[in-house]
Parts: sequence; C-alpha cells; structure tokens
Amino acid sequence: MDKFQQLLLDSGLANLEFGQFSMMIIGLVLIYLAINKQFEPLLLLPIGFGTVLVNIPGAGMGDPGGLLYYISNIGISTGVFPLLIFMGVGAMTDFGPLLANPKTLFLGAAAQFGIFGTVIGAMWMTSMGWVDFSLQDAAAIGIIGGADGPTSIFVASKLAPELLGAIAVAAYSYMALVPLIQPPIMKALTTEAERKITMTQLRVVSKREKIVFPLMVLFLVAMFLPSAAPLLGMFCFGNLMKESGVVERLSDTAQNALMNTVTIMLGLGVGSKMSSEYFLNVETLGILSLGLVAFCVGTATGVLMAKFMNLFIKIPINPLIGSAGVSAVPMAARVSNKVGLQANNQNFLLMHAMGPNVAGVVGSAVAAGVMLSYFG
Amino acid sequence: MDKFQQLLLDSGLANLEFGQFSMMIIGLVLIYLAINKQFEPLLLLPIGFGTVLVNIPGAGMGDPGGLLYYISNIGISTGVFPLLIFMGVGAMTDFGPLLANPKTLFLGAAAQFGIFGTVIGAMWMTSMGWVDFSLQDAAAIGIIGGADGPTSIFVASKLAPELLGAIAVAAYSYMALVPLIQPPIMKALTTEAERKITMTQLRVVSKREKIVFPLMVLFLVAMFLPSAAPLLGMFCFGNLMKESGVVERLSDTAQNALMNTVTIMLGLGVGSKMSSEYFLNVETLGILSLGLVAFCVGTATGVLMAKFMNLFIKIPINPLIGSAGVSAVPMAARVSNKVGLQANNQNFLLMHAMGPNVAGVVGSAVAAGVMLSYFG
Amino acid sequence: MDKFQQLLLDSGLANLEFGQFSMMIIGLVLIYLAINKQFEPLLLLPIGFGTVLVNIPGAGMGDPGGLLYYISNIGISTGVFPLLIFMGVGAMTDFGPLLANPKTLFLGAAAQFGIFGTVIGAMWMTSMGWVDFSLQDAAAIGIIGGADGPTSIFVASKLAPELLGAIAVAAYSYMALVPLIQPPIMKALTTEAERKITMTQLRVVSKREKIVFPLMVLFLVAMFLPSAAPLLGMFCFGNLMKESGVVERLSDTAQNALMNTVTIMLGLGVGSKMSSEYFLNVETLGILSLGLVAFCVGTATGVLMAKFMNLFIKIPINPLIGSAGVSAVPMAARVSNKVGLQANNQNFLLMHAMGPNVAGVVGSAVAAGVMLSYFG
Amino acid sequence: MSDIMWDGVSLMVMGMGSVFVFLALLVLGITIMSQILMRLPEVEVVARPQSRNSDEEMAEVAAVAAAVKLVHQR
Amino acid sequence: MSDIMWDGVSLMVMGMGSVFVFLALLVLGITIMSQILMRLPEVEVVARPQSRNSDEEMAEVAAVAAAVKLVHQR
Amino acid sequence: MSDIMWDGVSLMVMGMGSVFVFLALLVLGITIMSQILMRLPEVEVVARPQSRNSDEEMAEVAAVAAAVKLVHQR
Ligand code: NA
Ligand code: NA
Ligand code: NA
Repeated sequence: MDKFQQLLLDSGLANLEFGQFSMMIIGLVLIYLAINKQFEPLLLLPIGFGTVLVNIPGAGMGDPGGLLYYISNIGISTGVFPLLIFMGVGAMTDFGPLLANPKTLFLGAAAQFGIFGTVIGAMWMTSMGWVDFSLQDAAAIGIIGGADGPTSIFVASKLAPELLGAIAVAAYSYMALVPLIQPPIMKALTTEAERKITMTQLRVVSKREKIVFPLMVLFLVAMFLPSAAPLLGMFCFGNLMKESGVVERLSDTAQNALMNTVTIMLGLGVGSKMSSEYFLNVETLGILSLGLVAFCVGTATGVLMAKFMNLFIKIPINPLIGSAGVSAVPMAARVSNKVGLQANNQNFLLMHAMGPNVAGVVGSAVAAGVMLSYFG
Repeated sequence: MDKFQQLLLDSGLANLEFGQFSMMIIGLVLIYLAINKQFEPLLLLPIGFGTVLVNIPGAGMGDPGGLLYYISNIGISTGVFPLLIFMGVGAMTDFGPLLANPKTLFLGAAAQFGIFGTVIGAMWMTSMGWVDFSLQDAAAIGIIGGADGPTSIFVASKLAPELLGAIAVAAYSYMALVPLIQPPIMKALTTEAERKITMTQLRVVSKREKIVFPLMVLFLVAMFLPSAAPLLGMFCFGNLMKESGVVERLSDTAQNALMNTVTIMLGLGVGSKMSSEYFLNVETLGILSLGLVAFCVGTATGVLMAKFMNLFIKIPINPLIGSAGVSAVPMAARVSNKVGLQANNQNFLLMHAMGPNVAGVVGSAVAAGVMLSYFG
Repeated sequence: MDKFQQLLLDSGLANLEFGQFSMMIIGLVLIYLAINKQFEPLLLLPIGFGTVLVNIPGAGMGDPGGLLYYISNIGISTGVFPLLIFMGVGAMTDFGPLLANPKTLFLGAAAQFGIFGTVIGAMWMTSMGWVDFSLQDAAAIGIIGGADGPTSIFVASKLAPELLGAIAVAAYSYMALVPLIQPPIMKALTTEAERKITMTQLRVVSKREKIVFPLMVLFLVAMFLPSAAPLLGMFCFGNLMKESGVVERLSDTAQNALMNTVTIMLGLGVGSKMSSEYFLNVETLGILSLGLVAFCVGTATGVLMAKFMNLFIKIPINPLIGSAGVSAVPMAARVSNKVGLQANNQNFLLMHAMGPNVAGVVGSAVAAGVMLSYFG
Repeated sequence: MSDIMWDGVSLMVMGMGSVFVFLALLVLGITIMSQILMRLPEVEVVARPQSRNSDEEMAEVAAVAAAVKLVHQR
Repeated sequence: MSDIMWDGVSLMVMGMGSVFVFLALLVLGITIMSQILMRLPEVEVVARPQSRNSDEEMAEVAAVAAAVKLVHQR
Repeated sequence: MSDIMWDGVSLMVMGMGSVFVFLALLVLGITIMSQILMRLPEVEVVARPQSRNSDEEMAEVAAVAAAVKLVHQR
C-alpha cells in the first residue's frame, strides 16, 4: 500500500505552499472580475484560469512537458501570439475617423506621456529604494499606459519576461476600469463650456484612402522606426486585408477563428507566467500603482493636448476626445462620448473620439518600437 | 534509363510488405465503418485515412520529415491535442442534469469498474502467458472502458505509446457500438418493473450553479488529485467559458474551428501510430477483447449500482440510467432512453441519463489521474 | 544622447540597401496587382506584404527569432502548409464532371507537357550560359506549368528552396493571367467549326462513385507512385471528407477556418523568401519567362490532345476544353466556356471543362511525385 | 495468485477508491453549493445592460458610423 | 546536344510517361468502378435515419432539454 | 537627480520625441495623400464585375452544376 501513501503524498493538500494558494486565489479573483464585473473577460478569464492551473501543486502544467509550458514557449516567448492578435485587431479597426481628421493623431501622441511618465515614476521608486526595477523593467511597465494588451505583452516578453504576468493583468484590468478612471480627470481638467463644444460631422473617407493608409504607415515604419515593424507591420497587414476588400475570407478568419484561438492560448500562456515567485512581491504592488498612474497621466495629457491645440486652430475640438488617445479601444471613446453627453445631450462625440482612440494604438506601438530599439 | 528503373523500384508494388498491405486494408475497413456504418466518423475517418497513408511503402509520411510525423510529434506525444479536444468537449457539455440530481455521480463512479476490471483482465491474460502486457499497458488498455476518446489517447500517449493506435481504435469503435453492446446487459440485469420506473422531472438549475460547478471540480482536483489536473482542468476551462456567458466567441471557437482542426490532426496522428509492427500481433486481439469486456463490465456495474442505491433512497431511480455512467456521451444516454421507452412508452429517461453520462466523463478523468499518479 | 544617435543609426533610411528597396517596391507591386487587378489576391496580397516586411532594413522579421522566420520554418520548409492547403482544396473539389467523362483525364495529362517542356527550356537556357539552373532547379521551375500553387510551393521547397519566392510568384501571377494567356493560343490551334462543337450533357454521378474515387486514387498512388502520396493523399483525404457526408464539420473547417489561417501564413512565409539576394538576378527573369512558356505549352498540348483524341472517338469533344487541363481551377475552365460561347452562343462548356480542369490538378501532382522520386 | 495480479488488484482498489471518494466529495460539494446559492438573493450574476464585450461595442460603433455616413450622403 | 539537355529529356520522357500511365490507369479504374457501382443494387450508402453524428444527437439532447425546461417553467 | 532618473528622462525625451515626430509625419502623409487621392479621377479602385475571387467562381460553378443536374433529372 505504499502506492496509496504515494497518492496521498502527491495530493495537492499535502504539497500546497502558501504562495501557490495565494496565486490560486488571485486567479479566482481574476475569473470573478471577468465574469461578474465584465473586466475584459476575453483575456482575464483565460489568464485567471491559467493562473489557477499553473499553481496547482504537483500538476506541473507549467513545467517542461506540460501544456501551459508548450503554449507559453511557442507563443509568448517568441512574440507570435501578440503579433497574431495585433493582426486581428488591425482587421477590426476602422481608420475612417482618423483619416477624416488627421490632426487628432496629436491627441494620440500626447496620451503616450502616460507611458514615459510611468517610466520616470518607476525609476523614482527604485531610487527611493522601495523596489528594484531596471530601466528595462520600467519601460515594460510604462507600456501599461499604452492601454493596449498585445503591445504590453509583446514588449514585456522582450524586456522583462519575469514581470509579464503582472504587467498583462494590470494592463487589462485598467483597460476595464477606464470608465471609472477617466471621467473625474476629464472633468477636472475641462470647463463646462469646453465640454459643450460640438464638433462638425466628419467627412466621408474614400475606400482608396483607407487602402493607402496602412501602406503609408508601413512605409514610415520601414523608413524611420524598423523596431516597430513587427507590431505595426502585422497591424497594417490586418487592416489592409480588411480594407482591400479582396480577401474577405482571410480577413474574416483573422478576426474570428484565428484570433479567438490565439486569444485562448495567449490568456492561458500569460496565466502560466503568474507564479508566486514573480507575482507575490512588492514589485507587483509597484506595477499596479504605476499602471494606474500611467492611465491617469495619459488621460490628462490627452485632454491637455486638445486644449493646447485649441489655442492654434480655428474650429475648436472638444477636449473630451483627448482622453481617448490612451487607446483602450473602443472603451475610451465611449467614455468621451458619455461625458460629452452629460454636458450637452445633443453632443455625440463617439466618432470624433475614435480618431484619437485608434491613433493611440499607433502611438503606443511607436513608443514600443522606440523602447525595443533603445535596449536592442 | 537507370532513373526509370529507380522509379519502378521505388513504386509501392515493388516494396509492399504484407504487414503494410494488411494495415492499409484495416485503414480501409475503418473508413468503411466510419462512412457506411457511421461509427464515430469524426475520428475513425481520419484515423483510417492516416493508417493508409502511414503504411504506403516508401512514402515515408510517418518518418522524420513527413507530415504525419510532425502532427504526431507535436500533438500526440505531447498530449496537446487530446487536451484541446477535452477543452472543446467541456465547452459543449451541459452539467445541468447532473447538478439537478448530484447522486447520479455515484452511477458514473460505479461504471469505472469497467476500467479497473479490465486492468485485472489484462494482468490475468499476461499471467496466462497469452500476451505480454506490463501493468502500465494494462492501465492504458483499461481506460478504453472509460468510453472517452481523448482521455484514452492522453493516457495511452503517456503510459503505452506503442499501443496508442489499437487503444484509440478500440475506444472509438466500442463507443460506436454502444447501442448494440449495452441493451442486452441492461435487460439481463433489470426486471420489467424496474425498467418501468418513472423519474420525476429535474429541477431547473440556475446559471450561478453552472458557473460555480467547474470551479468546484477544479478546486477538488487541485486539492486531491493534481495528476488529473491537465484533463479535468482543460475540461473545466471549456465548461466555464461556455457557462460564464461572457466569452461566447472563445467558447464558440473552442467548440468549432479549433476543435475541428484538432480533431482532423488528432485522427491523422493516431492513424500514423497504426504500424503493422505494433498492430498486427496477438496483443491487439487482447486489447480488442479486453476493451469489449471493459464496456460490458462498466455497463453492468453502472446498472447494479443504481439497483444498490435504490435499497437506500426513498424515490427510486430507474436502473437503466446506470449504464449511461460509462460515458460515450451522448450515445449511452440515448440507449438508456430507448430501452426505457421499450418498457414504458411514456418514460423519457434521456435527461435523467445525462447526469450519469457526464459524471462518467469526470469519473474516467479521475481514474486516468490516479493511473498517471500511480506510474508518475 | 548617444542612444538617440543609435536610434537614427538604426532607422530604415540609414540602413536601406538598394536591393531591399527594390524588393519592397516589388512587394508593393504584388499588393497592387492583388488589390487593383484581382490577381489571385488570397495569395499575392500576403506574399506581397511578407515581401515588404522581410526587407525592412533592421527589422529582422525574417531572421531567427522573427515572426516570418518562425512561420517559414514551421510551415514552408517542412511542407506542412502546402499540404494542408491541398487538403482544403480537395474538400472544395467536385470530381463529378471528371467521373461522368473519365477520358477527359487524358487532356489533363497532355497539359503537363507544359511542365516538362519547361524543364528542357530551363536546361537549354543553362546550356546557352544565360543562367545557371541545375536539373533540380529546372524541375521546380517546370512545376509552375502545373498551374497549381500549393504543388509548386511544395516541390520548390524540396528541390530548390532558394527559388521558392520567384516560383510561387510566377505560378500565382500566371494563374491570374490565364484569361489573357490562353485564348489566343486556343483560337490559333482550332478551327471555327471545332470551337462550335457542342457536347452532350454529362450523366449524373452517384454519391457512391464520388466516395470511391478518392480511395481509388489513393490506392493507385500507393501502388505506383508513393512519392506523390503526401500531395495526393492529403488531396484525397479532403475530398473524402467532403464526399462522405459524415464529417461535415471537419470538411467545413478544412475549407474555411483552417485553410484561411494556413493561406495567411503560407503567403507571409513565401513572402519572407523574397530577399533581393535570391530574387534580383537574371535567374528570376529566366523563371518568369519559362513560367509563361510553361503555361503556353500546357495550353497548346491540352488543345492538341483533344484534337488528337477526336481522331479516334465517335462523339467528338470540343478541343477548347483541352486548355483547361493546365489546372488554374476554375479559371481555365471559365476561359474554355467563354471562348466556346464566342463561337457558339448556345455552347456551354463550363461543366465539360471542369473534368480536364481537376484532372490537371491530379496530373501535376503526379508529375510532382515523379520529380520528387527522381531526385529523392 | 501471481504478483502481477496483485498489482492489478492494488491498482483497482486504489483507483476505484479514489474515484468514489472524489465523486462523493463532489456530490457533497454540489449539494452544499446548491443550498447556499439557492438561499442567496437572486442577483442576476451576469448583468447584461452594462456588460457588453468589446465586440458588441465595436458593432455599436460600426452602426453609428454607418448611420453617420448615411446622413452625410443624403 | 549537351549532357544536361539529355537529363532534361530523360526527365521529360519519364515524367510524361508516368503521368499518362497513371492517368490511363485512373481512366480504367473509374470506368470499371462506375460499371460495378451502377450494377450494384441501389442501396443508399449513407443511411440517414439511424446515422446521425454526435453533433446532431447533441442538438437533439439540447432540444429535449429546452422543451423540458419550458414545460417546467410554466 | 540620480543617474537612473536621468536614464528615465532620456528615454522619455527620446520616446515622446519619436512618437510626436512619427505621428506628425503621419499627419503630413495623410493630408498629402488625401489631397492627391481626392484630385485623382474617381476610378472605382476595386472593379467588381470582372473581379470575383475564386470562391465566387467556385460558387458559380456549383450553381451551374446544380442547374444542370436539375435539368437532367427531369
Ligand atoms: Na495607446
Ligand atoms: Na467514462
Ligand atoms: Na495542373
């Protein structure tokens, strides 16, 4: 009966460490947030489940030979999964509002201050001796402020793999919290009169412009920032498949079957990085607080940039659409719309906010490229 | 013209060995059963085709560099394919009937006697000198009695890779034969009066219970049987995706595009394990006969367990639903229903039989976990 | 600020070589042809985009660790992607017209002269000292005349990997140009009276014949040409999944989600082989001109074979369907139909041309098998 | 009885024991869970109105875009 | 004619020979098969009624479940 | 201010500089492109009639096949 004894000794209860137990609880919390609070469930549900699975004592699902190990090694470490997701996101993105009003790109640029402000915050925390972040860690943490999941995961997998779990969780959680985080900042930085500014209807953008746009972005990336080529290249590829209209079946698969499959794997793979060793420490608290700061700073600089631009341009823009520059597509644009409606119930800002919103995606991919080049 | 001679020398006819020829015939028989007899065609058609392909002399499709070699090495040896299938099965399974009547879990437990009875049968055959099965082989063969394809393949790939082909073929064939195998046993072990027992309608199970259930199974697995975590973890993950209702697009892909893709690959990969060397021997005869015994024993113990439980509980259960405990979802439950209707044409047992039916899936995954832990 | 200098030094402009620039232009031309001219957009759009991506200086997307490197190594070098595409094509092919009129197989056979004529052309070019093709290179180039993308890519990946990009581009481009290439040749080789020949309606082919057919092809391959087993085996597998009618969900995925995913990857992977080193040379010019010759020769021999057959058979066949034997499914069959209608506006040849059309697919796969065996 | 038979019996005892214990725990767990959940107030777990996933939001955005375009084209 | 030209011609002869022989065998095979199958009694190969795959059965189960639920809720 | 803080500031200057320069180039590019494209003659970029992909053609073939079969069966 020593085999029976072995079974008991192998049981989870007998081997459970406090760290694993805590991580399983954290996994369950993520699942709870995903299901009951609708926090980005497409990612947080698989991440939470992966967190539980990888922390089951003795199951070894994250060890060599285990399913989560294969998923993580094939798709996360190589950067393949985030890039395929980005292709799918590209195939779902409509650049029409951006092309109709290209100066909103500056709002998307300004909101990236959230990224780099956070880098400085992380270095300051380190200089205070609270945590121990290298500059690479700081850069990876800053990308949380890009409010763009795949970009965060891609950068973290290159610059700070051991922080990947915490960074991904922070990024998706704060993206889900955008409707709570942004409105107070937006209201504090704008006057009632500014919020009531109505914007003229956007012009119709021709199919040709939409087809040329991804190729132009690709050209600029190739000429000026090759380190952003994987992210923006796949993004533009997805978008070109959509807008060209000649490969609808590929575009459809990129948006659906392929993207869903990769999302499941990406979530499980990120979850498998959630080990107590890397997550249960003061650095994670630092990451979570810095991530929140990143979102707040990005929101603020986006709004302020809009106000600044209004000093120079004739037809003023409503500063509320500046906050959409942080990305979190399309949540942040909806927040702009909602806050706008509170000030003026005839003021529909949604389409106007989509411009800076997708600009923010391009902006954080550019920022990611700079960082990858800086440390390359 | 020596090149032409070479072509002739390379031709299949010139190199055909009797074993390969026989295996190709077996592959064709499987294809015939899949198409004309509807024997689990989703698996047996690809398995049969894979069997033919891998036995084409000189084609080398199963040798290093061949397609079937890649498929088999990437998905079967690693256990990745069966686990992804199990996730999809989880996303297709409704635990409502089980939650409405949890004591039917005992029926699903009892039917697992088929598994372990077969292990003893295999050891007995070995002790008689007829075949040469190790205890590991016996365990892998026993899992045929679990009547659950992915579980059988997963266990066989870990414990007895060289028997994988025969085990998978036996498992799927007998699952298809459930409507022939079970009724005589069910009728022999029950009285007409017992078969006429009507069961009260099941209560409605709330969405919340269905969401908590997979998490509870996951918790019990984590605490008591980590070796079952890969199988039951992925199963619960699929089920949670389905029941949570917040990730419908992921659940849909897990059930369809992803599952179909993996099914094609799994079938071809299993087929590629069907070489004459491992299949054309007396062990395969042993496996086939033991697999049949496993189904019969499981059916019988399921029915007997129901009769035994009726000794203790007030509202009796119809023993015919006990046979559904062997899994073979949903075939075995339909058999229960059909035999029930023969005795009493107003007695619809289908929903009641779904309880033990899905309990059988959990039960054989638990049994698989015990075996993997035993030899781990 | 040396890091800033680094960024500038890393920029594409600073590192752009003329070869890379040229290849990017070629990529854009392919994208233009795909979108504006509808040249086989499903393949040429991803190939063109992949060409641009892999030639971005400093991005390293095709170097070890880059996305295109992974795609190319996993799917192209192994031959996995073309085989999976071929499975999908099989699941989309209806052999009904071929089975109703099996002698059209000879038209599909005759059109393969395009393949082997080109081989001789390539050797002649080499003997003249214009280019330097080995016999293996010549064989891979010849397969362009098969007018079948996956077959060309599969053979090129085995026999002449460095020519893969040029071969794939030539194959798909000329397939798109079939409506321009074929009609003059067809008209030059037929008389007005021949083009007016009407053909009797095809008999209805039973489901059973359609199910047995892929198995018969598989049997003949296994017996006489095992080297064609990967290509024709997967093709027949896809066709059997379709015609058997018992695994509709697998057949559907093979034709859609799986095929689209693999098409995206295959296109990007082929594009990643388009480096200036292998593409910008006189050999590519040779390949492009030989590819055109291959299509012309195949068209001509197909038509001539039909005329030759009319010498022996009672009910004459319209020689215009002979050109469909080059494959390029279903474009070449539509061309036959169109040219036929020009001669006799009541003469619908489409269904009759589908017979040689799909026969051409089988024929070039057989030719590919012979070549792989010759050099194996 | 031979040694290997004993191995089989030992595996059977352990296996069926584990299966029954595990599933009995599950029966217990389900019963307790159902009791608790049925007594909890009837909160709709998944709050639909404010709970749309990004796809649905994307669809809304698309719908608005289409409407705007339509108006504009008149 | 140079050696490499001869290689090409040899490949051509062998290749076209194989293609024609193979496809001729296929023509023969198809003709024989069609003759045999057309003479065989007209059995419906795929027997629909008792031949549903597990998906369809799952759908049936689901339909029954839905019906039961509906009845129950009244 | 410590060295590592300076590293952060340097990364920020470089990063935000690049982001603004890149997006400014993009604004410029979009503006030029839109001007050019709006002045170009209104050619429908994607010519529908003669531009069907192989799927649609396959569908046509299938439709013809079905029609033929129907006629034949009468
Ligand atoms: Na952003
Ligand atoms: Na079972
Ligand atoms: Na061909």
